[in-house]
Amino acid sequence: MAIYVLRRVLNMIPILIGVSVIIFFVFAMTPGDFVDSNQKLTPERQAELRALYGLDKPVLERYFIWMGNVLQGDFGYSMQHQIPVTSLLNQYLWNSFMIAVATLFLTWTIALFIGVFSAVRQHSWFDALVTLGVFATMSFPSFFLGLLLIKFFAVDLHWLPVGGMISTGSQTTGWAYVWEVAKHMILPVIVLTVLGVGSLTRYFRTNMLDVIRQDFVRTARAKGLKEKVVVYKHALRNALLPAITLLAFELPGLFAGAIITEKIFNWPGVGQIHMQALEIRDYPVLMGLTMLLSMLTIVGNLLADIMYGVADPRVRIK
Amino acid sequence: MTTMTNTLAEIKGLSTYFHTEEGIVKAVDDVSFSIPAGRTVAVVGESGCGKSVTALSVMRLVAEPGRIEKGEIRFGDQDLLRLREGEMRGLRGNDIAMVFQEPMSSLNPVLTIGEQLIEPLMEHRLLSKKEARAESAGLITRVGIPRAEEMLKAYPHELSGGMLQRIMIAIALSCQPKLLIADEPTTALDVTVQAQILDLLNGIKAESNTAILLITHDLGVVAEMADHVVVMYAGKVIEEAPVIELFQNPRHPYTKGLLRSKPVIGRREERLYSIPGQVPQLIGLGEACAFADRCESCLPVCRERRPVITQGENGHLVACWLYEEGVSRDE
Amino acid sequence: MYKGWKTTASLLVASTLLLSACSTETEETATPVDLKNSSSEVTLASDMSKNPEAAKKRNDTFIAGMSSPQGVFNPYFYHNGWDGNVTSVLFGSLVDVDKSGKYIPSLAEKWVLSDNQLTYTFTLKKGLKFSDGSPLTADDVAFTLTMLHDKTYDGETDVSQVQIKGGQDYKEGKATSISGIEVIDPLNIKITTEKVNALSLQILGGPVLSKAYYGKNYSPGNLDHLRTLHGAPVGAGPYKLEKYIPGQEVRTKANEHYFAGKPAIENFIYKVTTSDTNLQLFQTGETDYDGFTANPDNFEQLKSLGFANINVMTSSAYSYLDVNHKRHLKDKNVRQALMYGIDRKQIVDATFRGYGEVANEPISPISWAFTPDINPYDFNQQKAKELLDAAGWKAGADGIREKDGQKLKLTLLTRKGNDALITIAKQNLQDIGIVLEVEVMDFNAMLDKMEKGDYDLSSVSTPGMVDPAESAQNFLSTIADNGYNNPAIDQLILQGQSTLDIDKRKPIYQKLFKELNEDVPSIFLWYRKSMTAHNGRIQGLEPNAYTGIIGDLPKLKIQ
Amino acid sequence: MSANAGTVSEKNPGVRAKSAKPASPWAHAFRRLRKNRLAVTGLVFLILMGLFCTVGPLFSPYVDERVTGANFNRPPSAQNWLGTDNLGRDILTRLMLAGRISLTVGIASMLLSVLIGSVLGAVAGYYRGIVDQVIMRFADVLMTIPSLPLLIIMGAVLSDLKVPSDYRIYIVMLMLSILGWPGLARLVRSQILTLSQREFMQATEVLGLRDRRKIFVHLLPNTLPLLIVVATLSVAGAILSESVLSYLGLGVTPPTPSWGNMMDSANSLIDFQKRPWLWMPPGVAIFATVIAINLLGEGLRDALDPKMKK
Repeated sequence: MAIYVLRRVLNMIPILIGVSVIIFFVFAMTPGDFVDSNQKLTPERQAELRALYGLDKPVLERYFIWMGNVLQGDFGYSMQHQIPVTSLLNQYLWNSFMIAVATLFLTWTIALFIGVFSAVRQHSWFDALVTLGVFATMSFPSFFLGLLLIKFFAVDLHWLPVGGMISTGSQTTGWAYVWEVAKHMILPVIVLTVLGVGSLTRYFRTNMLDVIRQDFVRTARAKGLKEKVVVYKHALRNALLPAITLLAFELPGLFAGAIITEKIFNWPGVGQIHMQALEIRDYPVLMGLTMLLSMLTIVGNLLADIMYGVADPRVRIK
Repeated sequence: MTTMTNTLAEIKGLSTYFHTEEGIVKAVDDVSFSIPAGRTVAVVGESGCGKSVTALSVMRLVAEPGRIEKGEIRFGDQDLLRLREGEMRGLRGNDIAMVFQEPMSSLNPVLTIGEQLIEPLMEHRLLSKKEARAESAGLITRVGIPRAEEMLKAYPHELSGGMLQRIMIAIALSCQPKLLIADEPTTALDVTVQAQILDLLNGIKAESNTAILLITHDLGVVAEMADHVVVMYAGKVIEEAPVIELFQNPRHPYTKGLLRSKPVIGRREERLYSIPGQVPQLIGLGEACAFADRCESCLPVCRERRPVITQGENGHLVACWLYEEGVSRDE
Repeated sequence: MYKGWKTTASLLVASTLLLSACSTETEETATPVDLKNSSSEVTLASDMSKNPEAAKKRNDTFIAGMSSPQGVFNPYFYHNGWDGNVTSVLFGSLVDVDKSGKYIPSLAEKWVLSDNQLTYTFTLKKGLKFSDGSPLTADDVAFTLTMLHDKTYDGETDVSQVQIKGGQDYKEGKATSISGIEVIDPLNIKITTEKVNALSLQILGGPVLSKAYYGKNYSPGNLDHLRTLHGAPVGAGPYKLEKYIPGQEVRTKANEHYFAGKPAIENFIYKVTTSDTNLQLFQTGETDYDGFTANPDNFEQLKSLGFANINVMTSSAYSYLDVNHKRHLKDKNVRQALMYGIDRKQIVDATFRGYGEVANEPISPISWAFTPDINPYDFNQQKAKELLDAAGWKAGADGIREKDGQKLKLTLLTRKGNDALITIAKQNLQDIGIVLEVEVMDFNAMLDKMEKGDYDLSSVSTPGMVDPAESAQNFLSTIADNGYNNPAIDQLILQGQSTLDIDKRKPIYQKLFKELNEDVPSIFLWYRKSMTAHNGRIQGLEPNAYTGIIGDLPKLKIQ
Repeated sequence: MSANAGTVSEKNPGVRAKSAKPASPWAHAFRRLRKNRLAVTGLVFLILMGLFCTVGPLFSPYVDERVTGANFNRPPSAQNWLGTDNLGRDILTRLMLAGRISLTVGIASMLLSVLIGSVLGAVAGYYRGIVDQVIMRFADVLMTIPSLPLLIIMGAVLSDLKVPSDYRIYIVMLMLSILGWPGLARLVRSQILTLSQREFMQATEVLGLRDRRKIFVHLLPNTLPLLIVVATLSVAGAILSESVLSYLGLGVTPPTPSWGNMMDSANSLIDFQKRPWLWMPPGVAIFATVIAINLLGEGLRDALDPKMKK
């Protein structure tokens, strides 16, 4: 087991290098650069700025410069924010993370219960309603959902804030601060949960349906176990196995930010930074963030494989 | 049934139908027989004849779209079909236990043998986890598996089919059931292992006076195990008799066919006999005897009306026009 | 594919973001807005009793909405216009612009221009102080201008346009100071330039950085220390930075050292808002001021609030189709044919529903240089056809015009959200025998394609512009990279830049714009309106296309 | 005594061969599918939707209508059954025209990505070892490449190649499917890993079946429930993401409509509240299509699923 993990971790190094090469070249090939985005500049000044930013060098040379710096722990300076990429990401990453964790928890819990429940009662009204609901959330623009919630809870009822992470000009600290942030989180988390819960519910339902028809579930019933134990201990554990793979996909998602929701709710997350950086071709930020997400993807996949081995005795890694 | 005084369970007029898109499948149609305490009753028939569904009906574990339509299953002084689900659950695994056909898939792959073994002990006998573990080690030894402690920690995929079936039996025995239902317990196993499992079941019956409802298509198994035999065809009981009576004196043409298709050591035949035709579709069975199309001694009446099961001598019951008085045998 | 689906979904999200960021929605029930000669139209609050509690309670704080500050609070280093807004609150300039786009003294008491228009002498007001209490002197101005010449300076201010004497030598390391910058005494500074340029005053009279603060440890070629101070600005503006919360708000406090006296409102906060919900934030009283997409829906909504003062004004920018003069469109007749042949009025009405008007010259009607005396190019397809015929493009068998065996096919580059333009222009041009191929793309990709010259038309807008020279110089053959080259126009542009006297410049620009209107170097499209609203309890605020709210900020009061 | 002898059931080949018609599994599946009312409803709906989009516009008086910007945002009326959009165009007509693109794009890209993902996932999960390593590490790399810049580049390349704008969407969807397989492949792989431990696979081992048969006949059909979920969800995803692509110059360009960009053009709370006819028709079309595909998919699963045969 330890050797397996070690081998996989070592495997990650060439993959990361490969990924960094591909990503760097992808960004380098993207038409337009940072200097282009300012229309006011004269061509001479543009050339001067390209030289200052090193954008005039050949791509290969730029890559090695970048790689060299990364190896020394330097991910470069954000061109538009004028601060190191790491501190920029640090400012925004955790805000997205907070929302993502809350959403992840809610999505999985709700999807699990609804999915299992509608599988256990396949063909019931509840099941049909859930199915319709799932597809409705998929066809309903999330953008409207956010606006509707704001209109209802913030504008009409005044229960929750319209957006942001704290009340403007607020000076709260300690628990009052936590409470304030929590209040601001509610609506975006609801939107993201509604968006995510549909497909996941569908997924759990399918897995559960598959498992519940299997012989060992009948055995469990024949033992006279309570239905709860049959469903949640015997069936669910098996139905959850394939979900491990899904969970691993969530890891990069935790840090990637949700662009539209962050925008509607003025949430200071990393999604918007990412989008801006792409629009304006702020390469150091793009590279830094993308590499972070790549690494998380690879780690997530590794974790999935390991967790899968732990959870399913049949494919346990020897 | 004359010799049976102490009836443990009695099935009366049991009908279990499957409501499918194609129509209603009468998998079990008006089936009645009884199980004496401490004896083995075998239900035989081709696959699809309704014998497994009968067993599941007794457990009340018929899965959708199947439904028990009518009838009565008396167990002791209660009718199982009238119990509330909670009460029924209290009987399952406790007074009535069941062993299934596929040991490989009948155990939960992600739980250890130990976890699966202690569950009924804790549920029905209200043992603590520790007590249950100790008890289950004993059970494992009892079903003839050495190194019980190690076994408790093993996962199902690490064990062979025969071992798993022993574990299944151990689970079934854990609460000393009065009735053990064994649904084709040896079909999926190697020949040598089959014999061991049958021996084990026989031993249990002898030791603890447990009645066994044995579901099988294998007449060899029947001969070895059963005290009493119920033959089912197309959802109905067509013949019922004590085992020796049945083997010596089969009456229904179907039973006769079954016995003819069984090879006998020492007799050489060009090819094994097989009953012509196949099991009829269970949807939209008409008024005719379901076996009429395959029957070598089919009468005109067989295609018009269905025979009723009637009591004969030596505790022998049969549902066939051939044994009805006043039926014209002319073609 | 689960993941695949998710990524495409977030892609979707991205587009909606961008779409609404640059959307040009169109609405019904056009409100009667007088399009002619109305630089700003004000609708006053009708019922202040509807003012939400949240706003009423806030008696010493003014909250304005803005899109996305990025924390670079240095007027010479920011890359984002919103940071620019913040710095103009924090930093004082020698020269400001008034509501008609003319220069007025601010930190400077006055400036004197030599007769040859090359030397500027600025006299500072007495007793100026930075927000940290340190004095502001001519040395600080000199430092600011010197810093802009540093060879590692990578901001967006292009000081080389001014051509300060000795500036290039300093940049190249041939001199340790700039000979053209001469500090006479703490209140007076003289700057000598080598070329007359009407735009110079904007740069020379810009925001002043403190030499003591920003110039510490400065040596030529080393701006490292200065770069660390973007988050902790010191300026001489009406407010000073209290706290910047990334992605959320920029808090400022009244600057007691401000030359015109400490502003009456103690706190001024820029809050991050988006066009999706800024109306809701304003409605609940969480903001006091914001800009909104100008359309009848938003106007009605704001009006119904009762407590909003609404300002609708024509922007100082204009939109146009950039023309590639190296292909089919090098022929003036064809360009004029496009002006006549595309129903621009219909496009503008469909896009803005009353909140935009057709442009026929490259300057906003609110500018002093605007001339109404030009050809309006009213929609006339007959005229367009005649012009095309005259240019030698004759209709072929399939109805598409051809010349020398080439079909008249034009490629239009555009960003998403220009449906009316694309749809109507395409069918108009088809009617006169021109095929319009439309390509929708991401902005930077579009600029890249324009740089390579692989296009015929490209839909763009100018940024907001103060001086007509900013607009005019885009048509200068040495600057325009679309191949436009007209010596007569070049001469007029240079002439307009070479004097600073508005009375002299006005006829020059009017002539220039008339010529440009005739020559059609680009297909002029429209001027759009912008709409802002502020809570009626804020007194004294008259937002303006040139100065926004910043001009009024120091003298605002809360009722 | 030999327990193998004396059986009555299917183990005696003589019984079977005489009577059972050798129906192919596909014919059998089709028969079952036909009997599933919901699945047939789904199929019929999809066919009707296809007809609606292809034939429908022939009956519309608005197909060649000139856009003037007048009569915009009108609610449904006798002239415009579903109202008009922000440029005064008939929404019903646009809905039909849009369906041509959205349906093609949605279903085609779903089929392709499911095909690639499931085959590669199954191969990786079945062979394990080196094959698995190569496929999955390749998938890891693919999954980490950000799609937006890639799409922008693709847009530039297609633009340089002078591919007509309206065809780009198909090429791009193809590329997206080709790039989108890793997620699905991982899911299928993990299912295959579990499945290959189940008893029926051990049976195939004994029978000495060829690998190809084992993978495609025995393993993949068992992942069908999962594939159907993913497939239906991805149809919706593809239809919606088309509108995103047009932002990057990769989707259809206006004035050509698609369901995605029709929904996209209603983008404020006021549109949402006051003008439901702008976004409801495409929303409902997507919703109904996804449901129909799902019903059909579940029907297919039941028809093909070996476990359901009793």
